[in-house]
Parts: sequence; structure tokens; C-alpha cells
Amino acid sequence: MTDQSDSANWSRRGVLAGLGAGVMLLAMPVRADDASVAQAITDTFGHTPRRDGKITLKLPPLAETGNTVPLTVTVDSPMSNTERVKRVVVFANRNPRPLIAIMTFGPKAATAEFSTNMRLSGTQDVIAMAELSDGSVWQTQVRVLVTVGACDTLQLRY
Amino acid sequence: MNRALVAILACAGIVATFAAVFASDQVPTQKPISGYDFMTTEVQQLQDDDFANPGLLWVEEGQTIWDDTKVASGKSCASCHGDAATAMRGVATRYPAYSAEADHVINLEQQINQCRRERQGESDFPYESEPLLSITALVSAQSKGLPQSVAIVGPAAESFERGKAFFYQRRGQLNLSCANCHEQHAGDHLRGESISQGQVNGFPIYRALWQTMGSTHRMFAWCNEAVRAEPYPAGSQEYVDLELFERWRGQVLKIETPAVRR
Amino acid sequence: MPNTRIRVPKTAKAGDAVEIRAIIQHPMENGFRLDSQGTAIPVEIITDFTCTYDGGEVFSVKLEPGLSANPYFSFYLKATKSGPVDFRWVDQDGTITTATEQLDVT
Amino acid sequence: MLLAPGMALAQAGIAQPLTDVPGDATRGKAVAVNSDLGNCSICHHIPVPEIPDGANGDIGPPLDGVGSRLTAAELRQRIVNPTTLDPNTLMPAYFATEGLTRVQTKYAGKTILTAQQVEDLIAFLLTLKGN
Repeated sequence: MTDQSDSANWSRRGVLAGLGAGVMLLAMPVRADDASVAQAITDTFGHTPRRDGKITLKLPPLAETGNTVPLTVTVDSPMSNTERVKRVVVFANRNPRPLIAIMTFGPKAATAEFSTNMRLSGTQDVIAMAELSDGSVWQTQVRVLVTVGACDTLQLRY
Repeated sequence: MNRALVAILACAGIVATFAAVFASDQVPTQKPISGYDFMTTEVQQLQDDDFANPGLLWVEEGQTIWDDTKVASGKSCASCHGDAATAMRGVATRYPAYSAEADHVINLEQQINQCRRERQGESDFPYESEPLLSITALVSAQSKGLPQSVAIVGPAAESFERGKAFFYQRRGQLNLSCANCHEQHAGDHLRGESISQGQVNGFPIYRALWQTMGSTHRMFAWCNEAVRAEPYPAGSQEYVDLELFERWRGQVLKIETPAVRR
Repeated sequence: MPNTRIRVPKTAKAGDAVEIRAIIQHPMENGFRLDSQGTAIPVEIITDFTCTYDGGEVFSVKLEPGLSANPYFSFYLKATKSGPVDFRWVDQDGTITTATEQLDVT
Repeated sequence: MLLAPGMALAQAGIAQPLTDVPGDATRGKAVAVNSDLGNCSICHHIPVPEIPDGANGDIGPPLDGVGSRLTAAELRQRIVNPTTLDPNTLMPAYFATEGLTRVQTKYAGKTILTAQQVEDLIAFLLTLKGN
């Protein structure tokens, strides 16, 4: 059984370090690899060029049900009056509806960080994109393995 | 235990004494381990989070019900019992328990409904309804950290034996007993998922799969259907008996309500 | 009105980053579950969450069915002066749920 | 000797196929993997890319190389009703309906797999060669 004791603090860096240990969460090059997530991203950000980086995504390496997957997003920003994160958008590329939520940081936000719980319909990539006050868009994605529950065929009924 | 010896003792007229000793001498076949220990770190952290544990929403709703005087008798739970935090401390550890009024073993949900009928002049909260889950969660949460300690002797003995038999009875198209998985293979895996001992010390639980709270009986029915067996109705005596056996089987485990499970 | 829980520290020093947490009891029905008759249960979600303080917005969310039931958020507020921290959830049917907690800034 | 019939059966297995149509390994793989059908991976490791490591169960023996260890007749017996070999086995009988308790109404009197699915599954398992 995979040791998951560090999973809650799993960051992109931790993921890369953990690869050799055979952990089933992979940081991969960002790729909007299916039409619906590509469309959802275009709907949200238009065709603004996107660059990798600035975002740390904390997700468990393995989720036993996809119904409550804890997620923390932190964007590297001073959050000063002139240099801020305006919004963060989260996508899941294999969910039937890839757009998960749009988070906006107002003038009273101290840091560009939030936590929430999301749903994943199966093993897939979670993509976070951040739009900064200068208009630039940054992105990061990580893969989460969602194991299928033992008696999952009952899921619909219950 | 020697059946002939039982018969002899029965003939000697000391069967009641003997039955009590016999029952209380039973010990669980394995060291109880809470379902908590079979969960991933994220699930454990959600349970341990005294703010974000979603089950606390039901506990708070339970407090509203506890204080609600808008019932036929005009008496809230608090009117008779006082503060739930003190009055209900330890109560959940003792259920299911024999009720003289009902003349059989009842569980905590049924005790709450008995109170509702007799003290508040109201009808039962339906099994698995939000109010029953909420008030049960509130009462159970007051025993958090206390070990389960149900009585299986005296008038509860028959119920206990039936629950035990249920636990070991193979059933369903897949022909599996509770024990097949939760006793013989706890710690092993069904697909990628670790098998727990099926302990009930955290109920009602917030189950991620359900995305809501559920009772022991909902879980029993879910498991029964997983092996393609006809489930019993929530609140049935069969499930109350099984619940009694389950609580006894995890006798030393501390109440965790509201627990979070996958 | 759905149950909510919010957590705001009682006091903070001016300039502090203060952790705020909020949760609301809601199924966030995602439209993909079936009822016992096999019919899809329609989407029923909270669509908007906003936290405001000292005349401005702290953090807001446009929610989609991809968020979990009983949606939970934590984030950080910049303490400037004493006053209420206000929370507002909007259900897709228009129902508004609010909560508030006083923050004393020293 | 009490065990004799079972032991004889164990050696012989069930030689006679359940259907006239030979088993199809491709369909059989779906039977093995699909959680509504054989659902074998719930308890066994199956060496197929569809099931990533860690997503299979470990209650029963791995099925890696099972096609080199057991004959079609032996596999058939184990799938049809493994309790004929070991009355205490946890493995369900996939093509038998007797001796069950409180089967859910919608499954009552039905076998878990059809005869053809059993044959397909055997054909697939026989492709799992090696040690």
C-alpha cells in the first residue's frame, strides 16, 4: 500500500520528488487534451497566451472516491495594489463539465490562496489557471488517480 | 461450550445465571480497529477538522432540534434533559440497549423516537430523515472519545446472539457474510480499496460516496446489496441486532461521531 | 435557510493575513445522479459565494457542479479595521443565505 | 473417504464446455474486467493494462500465469462453483444458484455469469501464460 502520510501536503515539487517512489500522481506538461476542456478554457480566458508556473496545486496523490477531493491553490504574487492575482479558475479535463469553479480575489484578500473540495469523475488532470492584474495567464496541472470503489456499481442507487 | 453441560445446568434451574456469565465471557475474535485507520490521510484530516468536517453541520442542526419547543407537548429535548453536552455524555456508548417499554433491544434512533412519541406527543422522525440523522448525530457526538460499552447479557442476550448469527451468515448471490470480508480480510483490498473491520463507532457518518450523513442501517443495507442480498428495512430488528453485535465487537473503540468515511 | 458555519478570528492585528473558513450545508446536486426510478436528478447548486469586509470584497466564487457537496472554502483576509466580515451564498433558485461575524482589529 | 468425490472432481474439473460456441478471449477479458460481470479484479490481480497496479484486489491469488497452471476443465470448475473444491472459499459460484441465502429479488434464480460468459472468461484466462 502506498504510504500516503504526506499526501495532504503534496505540492508540485513533492510530486516530482515522489516519482521515483512510484507514487501515482504525476505532474505533466499542460495539455488541454480534449475538446470540452479546451472549449471551457477558451470560454474563460479567450486566446490569451498561457505560461507554466507561479501556481502550486496541492491535491492528494490518490482519491478513493472522487466526491470529496481536497484542493489548495496558491499563486506566487505579492498581492500589492499594483501586482495582484485577479482570479483563479480550476478545470478537470475528464469531468463531464470540466469547469470546476472561478475564484476571484478582491481588494481585501491578503494572499492568493484558497482551499476547497472538488469532484473528480475518475483519474484525470486537474488544471489551475491564474489571471494576474497585468493580464498574464499562468497555469499548472497535476494528475490525480481516482480508484474505483469496491462496490461502486451501487453508487447511483445510494 | 459443551451443549450437554448447558442442558444439565438448565435442568438445575440456574440457567439465567449461567446465560449471563456465558455471554459476558465472550470476547471479540480480533483486536478492534476503527474504520478511521483504514482511511486515507485526506479523509482522516477531514474528520479531524473541527470546522470543515461536514458532519458537524448535522450536529448543529441536531442542536436546533434539541432546543425546539415547537412540538405538541411544548417541551423540547432540553426542557427535560437540559444541556445536551452534559446530559447526553456517554449515552450513545450504551446503545443498542434493552428497552423495558418496547420489551426488546432498540437503538439510539429508536430511543429518540420513543422520547418524541411519549414526551413530545409527536410522530416518529422517519428513519434516515435529515432530522433523525441530525439529532442522532448530536446525541452521539456527546460521547465522542468514550468507548462503546453495550450490554449483551440479560434481556439483550437473545438480540446479541441473533446479531452475531447475522454477521456470520453468508448471504446474497455472491454468498458472502459480513465476517468473510470484515473479519477474515480486514486490511486486504477489494480492488484498490482497503477493507475495514466494518466497525460502527463513528456513526452516523458523513460518507464521501453518499455525500451526506448516513446511519448504521443505511450502511448495512448498502453492504447487503453489494453482495446482492435483499436488504432489511432501516430500523428493522435484524439490523438493530446486528448493530448490537457490531457495537460489542468494537467494545473498546471510542465513539468518533461524526466520523468521515470514503 | 441552509445551515452554515463560518470561522473568523475574534481579533487580529492591522496588516495581518487572517484565515477565514466557510461551509454551507447543500447537496450540490450535479445532475448526473439517478434517483431510485433511474431518472437523472436535476442540477441544484449554490452558484455564488462572496465574502466582504471593510467596504470591499475579500474572496468570491462562481460555483459549478464540480465542487463537492456542502461546499467549503478557506482563504485569507487582510485585517485593516474592526468591523463585520459578511458572507453571502446564492442558490440557483435565487435563495440568499447570509452570515456575519465581527472582527476586532487592534 | 469423505473427501474423495471432491478430490476426484478437483483432478478432473469440468471437461465439458457449457456451450457449443467456443469461448472468445477478447470478450472474456471484458467479463474479467467489467465490474458488472465477472469483476475478477475486485479480488485478483489481472495482468492487463486496463487495470493499473493498485486498482486490483488481493483477496484471491493473482491470475498472472493462471493459463499455465490450470487447464480449461479446472478453470471451469473453479468458475462454475468453487465450493466443490473448497467449501470455505470466499469465491462466489458464477454459474450455480443452489445453496444461497436471501438473494436479492432481481438476481434470484439467476447465475452471475451466463454459460457463454463463463466460456469466454476461460478462453481469456488461458491466454495468461507464464510462471
